[in-house]
Amino acid sequence: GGAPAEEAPAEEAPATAEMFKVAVIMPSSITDLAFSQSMYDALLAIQEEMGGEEAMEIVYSEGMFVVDDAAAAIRDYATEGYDLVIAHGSQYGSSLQEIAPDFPETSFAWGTTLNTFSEEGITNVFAYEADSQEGGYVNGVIAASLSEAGVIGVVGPIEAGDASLYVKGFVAGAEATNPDVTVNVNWIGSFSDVALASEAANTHVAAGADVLTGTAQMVVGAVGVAEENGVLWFGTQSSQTSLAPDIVVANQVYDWTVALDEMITLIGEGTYGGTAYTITLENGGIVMDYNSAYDLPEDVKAAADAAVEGIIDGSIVIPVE
Amino acid sequence: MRLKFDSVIDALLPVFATFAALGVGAIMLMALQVSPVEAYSALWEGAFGSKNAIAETLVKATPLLLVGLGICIAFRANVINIGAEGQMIIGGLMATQVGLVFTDLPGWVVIIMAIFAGFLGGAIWGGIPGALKAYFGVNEILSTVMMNAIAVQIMNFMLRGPMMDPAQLEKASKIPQTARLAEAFRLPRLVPTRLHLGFVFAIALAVLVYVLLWRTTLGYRIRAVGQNPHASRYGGIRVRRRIVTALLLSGAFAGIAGAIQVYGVNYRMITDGSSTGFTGGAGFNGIVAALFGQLHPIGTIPASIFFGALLVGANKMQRVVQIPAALITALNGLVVIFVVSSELWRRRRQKQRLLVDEGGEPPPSESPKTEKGASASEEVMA
Amino acid sequence: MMSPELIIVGVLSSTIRLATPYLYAAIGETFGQRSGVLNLGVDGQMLIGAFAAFYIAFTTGNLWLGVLAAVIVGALMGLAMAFVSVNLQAEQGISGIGFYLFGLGMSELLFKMLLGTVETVKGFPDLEIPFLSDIPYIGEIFFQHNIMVYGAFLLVPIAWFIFNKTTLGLKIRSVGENPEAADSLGVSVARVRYFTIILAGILSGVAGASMSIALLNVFQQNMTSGLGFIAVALVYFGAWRAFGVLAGALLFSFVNSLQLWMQVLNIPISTELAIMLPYILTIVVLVLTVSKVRPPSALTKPFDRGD
Amino acid sequence: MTEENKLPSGHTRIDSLEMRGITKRFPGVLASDNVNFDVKSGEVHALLGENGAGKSTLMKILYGMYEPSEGEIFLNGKKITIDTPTDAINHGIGMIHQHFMLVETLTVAENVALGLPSSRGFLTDLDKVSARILELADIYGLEIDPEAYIWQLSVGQQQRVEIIKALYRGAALLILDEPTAVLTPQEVDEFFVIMRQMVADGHGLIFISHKLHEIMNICDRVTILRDGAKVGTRNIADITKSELANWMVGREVSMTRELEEIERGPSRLSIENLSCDNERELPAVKNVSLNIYSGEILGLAGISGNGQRELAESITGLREITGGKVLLEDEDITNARPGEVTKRMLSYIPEERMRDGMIKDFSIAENMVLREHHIPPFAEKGFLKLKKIASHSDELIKKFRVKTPSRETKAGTLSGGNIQKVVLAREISRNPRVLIAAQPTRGLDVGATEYVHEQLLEQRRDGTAIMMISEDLDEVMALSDRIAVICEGEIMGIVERADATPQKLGLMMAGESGE
Ligand SMILES: Nc1ncnc2c1ncn2[C@@H]1O[C@H](COP(=O)(O)OP(=O)(O)OP(=O)(O)O)[C@@H](O)[C@H]1O
Ligand SMILES: Nc1ncnc2c1ncn2[C@@H]1O[C@H](COP(=O)(O)OP(=O)(O)OP(=O)(O)O)[C@@H](O)[C@H]1O
Ligand SMILES: [Mg+2]
Ligand SMILES: [Mg+2]
Repeated sequence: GGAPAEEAPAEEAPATAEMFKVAVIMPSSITDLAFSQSMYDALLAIQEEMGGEEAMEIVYSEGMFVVDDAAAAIRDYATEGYDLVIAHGSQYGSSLQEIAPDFPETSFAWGTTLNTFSEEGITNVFAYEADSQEGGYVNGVIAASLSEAGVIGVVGPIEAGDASLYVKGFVAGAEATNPDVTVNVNWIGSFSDVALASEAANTHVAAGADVLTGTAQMVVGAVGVAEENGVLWFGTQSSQTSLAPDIVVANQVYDWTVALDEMITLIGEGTYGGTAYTITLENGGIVMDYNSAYDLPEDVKAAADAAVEGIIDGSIVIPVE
Repeated sequence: MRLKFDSVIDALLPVFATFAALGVGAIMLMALQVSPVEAYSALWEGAFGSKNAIAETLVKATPLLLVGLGICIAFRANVINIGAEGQMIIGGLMATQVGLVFTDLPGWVVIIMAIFAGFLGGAIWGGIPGALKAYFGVNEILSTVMMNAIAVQIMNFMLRGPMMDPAQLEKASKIPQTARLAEAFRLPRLVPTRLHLGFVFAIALAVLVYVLLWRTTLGYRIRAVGQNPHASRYGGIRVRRRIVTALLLSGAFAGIAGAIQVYGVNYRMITDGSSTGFTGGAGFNGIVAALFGQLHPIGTIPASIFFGALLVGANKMQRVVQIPAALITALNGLVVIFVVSSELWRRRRQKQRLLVDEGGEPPPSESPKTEKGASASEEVMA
Repeated sequence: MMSPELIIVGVLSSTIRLATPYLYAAIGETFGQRSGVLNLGVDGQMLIGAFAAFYIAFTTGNLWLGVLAAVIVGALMGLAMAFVSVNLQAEQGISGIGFYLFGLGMSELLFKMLLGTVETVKGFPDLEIPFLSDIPYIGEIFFQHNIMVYGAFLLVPIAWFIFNKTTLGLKIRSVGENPEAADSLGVSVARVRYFTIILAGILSGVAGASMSIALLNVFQQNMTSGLGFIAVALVYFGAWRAFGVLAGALLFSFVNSLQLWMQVLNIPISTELAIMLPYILTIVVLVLTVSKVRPPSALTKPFDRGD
Repeated sequence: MTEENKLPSGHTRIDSLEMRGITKRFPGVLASDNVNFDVKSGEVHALLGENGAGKSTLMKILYGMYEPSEGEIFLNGKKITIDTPTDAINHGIGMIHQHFMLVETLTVAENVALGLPSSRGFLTDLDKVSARILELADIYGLEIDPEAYIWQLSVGQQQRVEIIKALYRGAALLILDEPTAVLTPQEVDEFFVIMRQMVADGHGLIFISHKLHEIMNICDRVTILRDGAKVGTRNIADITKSELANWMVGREVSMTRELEEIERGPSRLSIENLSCDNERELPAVKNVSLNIYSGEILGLAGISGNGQRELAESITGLREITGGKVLLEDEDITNARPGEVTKRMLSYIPEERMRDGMIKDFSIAENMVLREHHIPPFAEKGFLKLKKIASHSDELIKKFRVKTPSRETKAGTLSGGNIQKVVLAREISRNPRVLIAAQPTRGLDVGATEYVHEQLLEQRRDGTAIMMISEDLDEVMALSDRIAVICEGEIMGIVERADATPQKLGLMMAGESGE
């Protein structure tokens, strides 16, 4: 999806005076090394692409875990004439459904879902989501190949949404690579309990795991445990390599620019919604980010690449039900 | 004249304290290279600047008020209920279930049933710590903190499982939420804003709680138990039952708050794994509102609106000047600390006013002057 | 499949680690409550302490300076809390929530301004104790932890000793029970409460530090995730006794590590039920062991001579 | 300093202490009004006045607990400032408070040691403190267990701890705020021995009491306060007891009372082999049987802590009865709920009226209906009838002469005498069949005591069966038709009024059988 993005600023060149204004509402913080940060990083990348702060304005409301407050923010941004208002969290759907019809000239985007409310007759909502099971699968393949103990630990928040998809993909990838592998999954019931996440990691290590992965913002503590115990770590959503450069092997990184570029193009053309985007390995929205400092054996890298190929060409179907 | 002026000053004390806190906040804002003037005018704008802003403020105030009413009841019985978060959740869950099951009934019937379900859910979640306290001596601070955590897990379980949106069941994403309530089941809106009937309902309940506490035997008993359980027993009051009643009612009001959040604002339940995701922290802020309202149901009304305004306005401020949301949280904390500290001056001023005047004259209600009596007795002795 | 010894050792050593921050915070809170002051701001104080320790350790590379930083900011938070509750006689329930919010927001704000993103430090390493650490099982469970873990457990007998064997402890207990009586004997209620609240602040700060530079070695916004509130609850569980608090912290942490293991061992139980277990069991145990201990009589009551 | 200036305890004597022009204002009350007061070494100076006259307030100012609005204090002629109790203690001033200043959850030794430097630095030296307590207890004949917790002690024992606390600190000047109010006659005599010894040693004592005979007995000078102001100071030698009473109240007070002859009616309350436990789950009342008849006052005499309170509470449904029966006019009220007992027209004036008999933060009006807040005419269908409650309490305030600004005043702000009037008004106005009055005049001034006695006699005239629990033998002998004596939870015997002598009752109170 690179081409349209490059055209976008060109098309809008005459209108530079009217800069493109984006507002984003996020449940967590822009620096969470996870879901919220992945969106903010993507917006910054697009801003640079479009010509910096003169060309594109980004405002954000972070920490909007209260759905109510998010609704107020969404309405407010729309009232103030933002071109695109991104509701970066599945919990904001009801609010969008209600607010969007009042601002037909404003474009809204809702992640992570595929519902644009077109069935409800709403035309100015885009939708986006990540097939996180894909990167999860690839992570799983590598993890199973590298695990000598044959035991892998997973730390997750609550078993739903993006986290649940990632874990399903991961388990599928690991089991496809080594049918005898044991994948222990621990759901800690919270997106914020760093201590419990880290103790879950300790539990995995004590139970013999030599490879760990986890999803959502509270896993930062688990990464520390992995490092301390010299156990490998696989990240998702954003790159977590900086946290433990010695033991992070690979990260599934969301690159929302793929979806955002297309939305911005459509908005320039006067279409304010109706399309749903899924970022995948195929369209480059999901990127496998390898830690260059980690010496990944050739054959394992090859197996990972094969998995990526397989997912892209459809020869590998990941069961997510 | 003087009295009127004094009570106006008293009423304004929290406002002065808020200004003082915002003054400290201004320093923090300047450290972040943000103009405090711009920031604070955004805060005002967000809270009261437009019809929509005022509506948002009142919408925010509604759960604070409802929780606060329950807190008034519990604290009057000397029971510290910090379990309103969990009680809201259970109330919300039960109310939602009503709307999801009885899809064929008329809207107003479902709404009434839902509010009752919320009442019931909250009452159960408040009644359990109440019974534990009364009959097993389990401290309610401990049990309500624990019950909050348990309620969150029940919510997560229900929204991932039995109560999950059927539409989500088919999808891979599996958002942990219920289906949306039918249009007819939603609380009517008052003006073309998000302000819903729930606010009016909450005000009516405030009056009801006032009547309950000061006009009924039950209220008399609850207050008596809170003030002196020994004398209450002597007065024929069943102390343990009243403790349970107080926590049960307290929970019930929080449960109604949960129901009203679902039927007036969100139209579904959805979880982000925490209680605040659903309650918006109303379970805690409602305690603060009630205590600012002097644990008086009517006083809790302006107190809730004040906090609603602060929360809504602060969000607006964050959007306008683009400061980290964390500053808002810290600022809220400062406002709470400053306002609660300002109470001392209010009490002092009240005391001051009661003190006899400079000349040492006792107030009119007092007995005749002592000097006279004294000299009379001296005469007797002479 | 997995040997029972392995699981038992795993569960128990995990219990010890999980209990550490609770112990620091709850023992601190015990000092405050014993003197009649309820501090609901523990979580906020922990967060500020966690950040201060992390930031100083991260920038200077010196963990002890990090601990010192947590002590200092904890003391400052305690000082503010003491001023508000002793001098301004503010309602402790509310001011505590105020301090919680302030700490929650301030720690994240400073994190954003000074660090910007999640970083890690090399925290306190595990400290082997000659002989003890080598004892089979026991050594593994109790004596292969970092110094801040040992510190937390050492704090319990120290607190017991202060409460029961020192003149200071006597003053603390009397001020929390009957401040008028203490005052009438020339004990300065204000000074005792300042001391306990500042100490509680320091210990909360250290509790935060134990997380950010000893156990987890990261700082993340709201990383305590309400742990401070559980710590307050544990003080009630422990009936205001140091060893009671220890029992509560161990029980809660034990069940928590048990539930983590239950998930790992694929015991068929819904994850939510597993997560609820420590909370439910804490209540159940309290019901079964009906305690007749009353809270300190003057708890939450500001002292005012009435003139 | 010469040896003569030293007390046996090693502290320096206070030759004179003078308070000049002391004024203290409380919200709505002028508690001290330009008062001059002085004490000398080797004297007992009594402070006398009605409830609420400002005696305790004046003394708390001297002890550094209240800051005076105006006034100065001179010690041996030098102006001093006393801002805190520590200042007072350092100047050699000690105080025994009217309301105990004890920490219930601590032991006797811990209460004594509190606030004192320890011989072991920051560690407590409770063993040494205990030894010294036993020493002092031995010298002054105060039996006390240093290891006992305060909550385990009876009121009288707690008073002893207060005394020990002051003695331990070796105060040169001791303020005694109603120390005898809770002591038995014997204990009072013993206490006076201590006081005399202290005076002989060179201590100065300030003694507050409502019992005029005590003042006449032990004091050298007396100062009378009324409504915060000083009425005057006299030498005890120059004044008689009745003069003192009249001077204090400002009118004639009758000091003796004749009991009208009344025909005794049928038994109203019969207690059969009643047993119950105390808080420590030890037997407190053992197999007690009593009958109380219409139109009589049965006095229950005994040293405090011998089961009187438990007996009253078990009759009134406040305490579980472990054996035996209670019949109220043939209806079994054994272990009935307090509410049931109230409904059967049994009234109860509890001993600890502040704790058990009223709700401090409730208005007087609300307190007036504490027992009947739920039944007509004060409530209907669950709603309070505020107008009825208001008119009822106005009526009682007037009838019982409760001194209060209004019925909406918080009951806790009333003086001791007025609080008792509220309780009395509530319990009596119901026209009870049976009235149990526990220590009904404890802590009340002469005028208020006279008033309470009048009311009890009036009830007797109306045919109420009355059980009056009292430690004050004078009171018991003056008012009772029959006197039962209780010791260690057992009734030692019942004495007819005519046969009662203080000696006989005293022996029975000490555990000798009456037969
Ligand atoms: N302080 C106390 N001292 C002694 N016994 C008590 C005390 N409190 C309660 N009890 C016992 O418990 C019983 C019930 O007490 P209470 O009337 O206060 O509770 P309740 O609310 O009526 O409880 P229930 O719901 O069981 O009727 C009393 O009859 C009494 O025997
Ligand atoms: N802390 C206080 N706040 C307000 N008013 C008070 C306070 N203490 C005492 N008073 C009032 O001051 C007056 C004098 O009270 P004080 O206790 O000195 O009386 P007293 O002479 O000791 O009476 P009693 O014989 O009943 O002990 C009373 O009217 C009392 O209500
Ligand atoms: Mg009962
Ligand atoms: Mg007095």
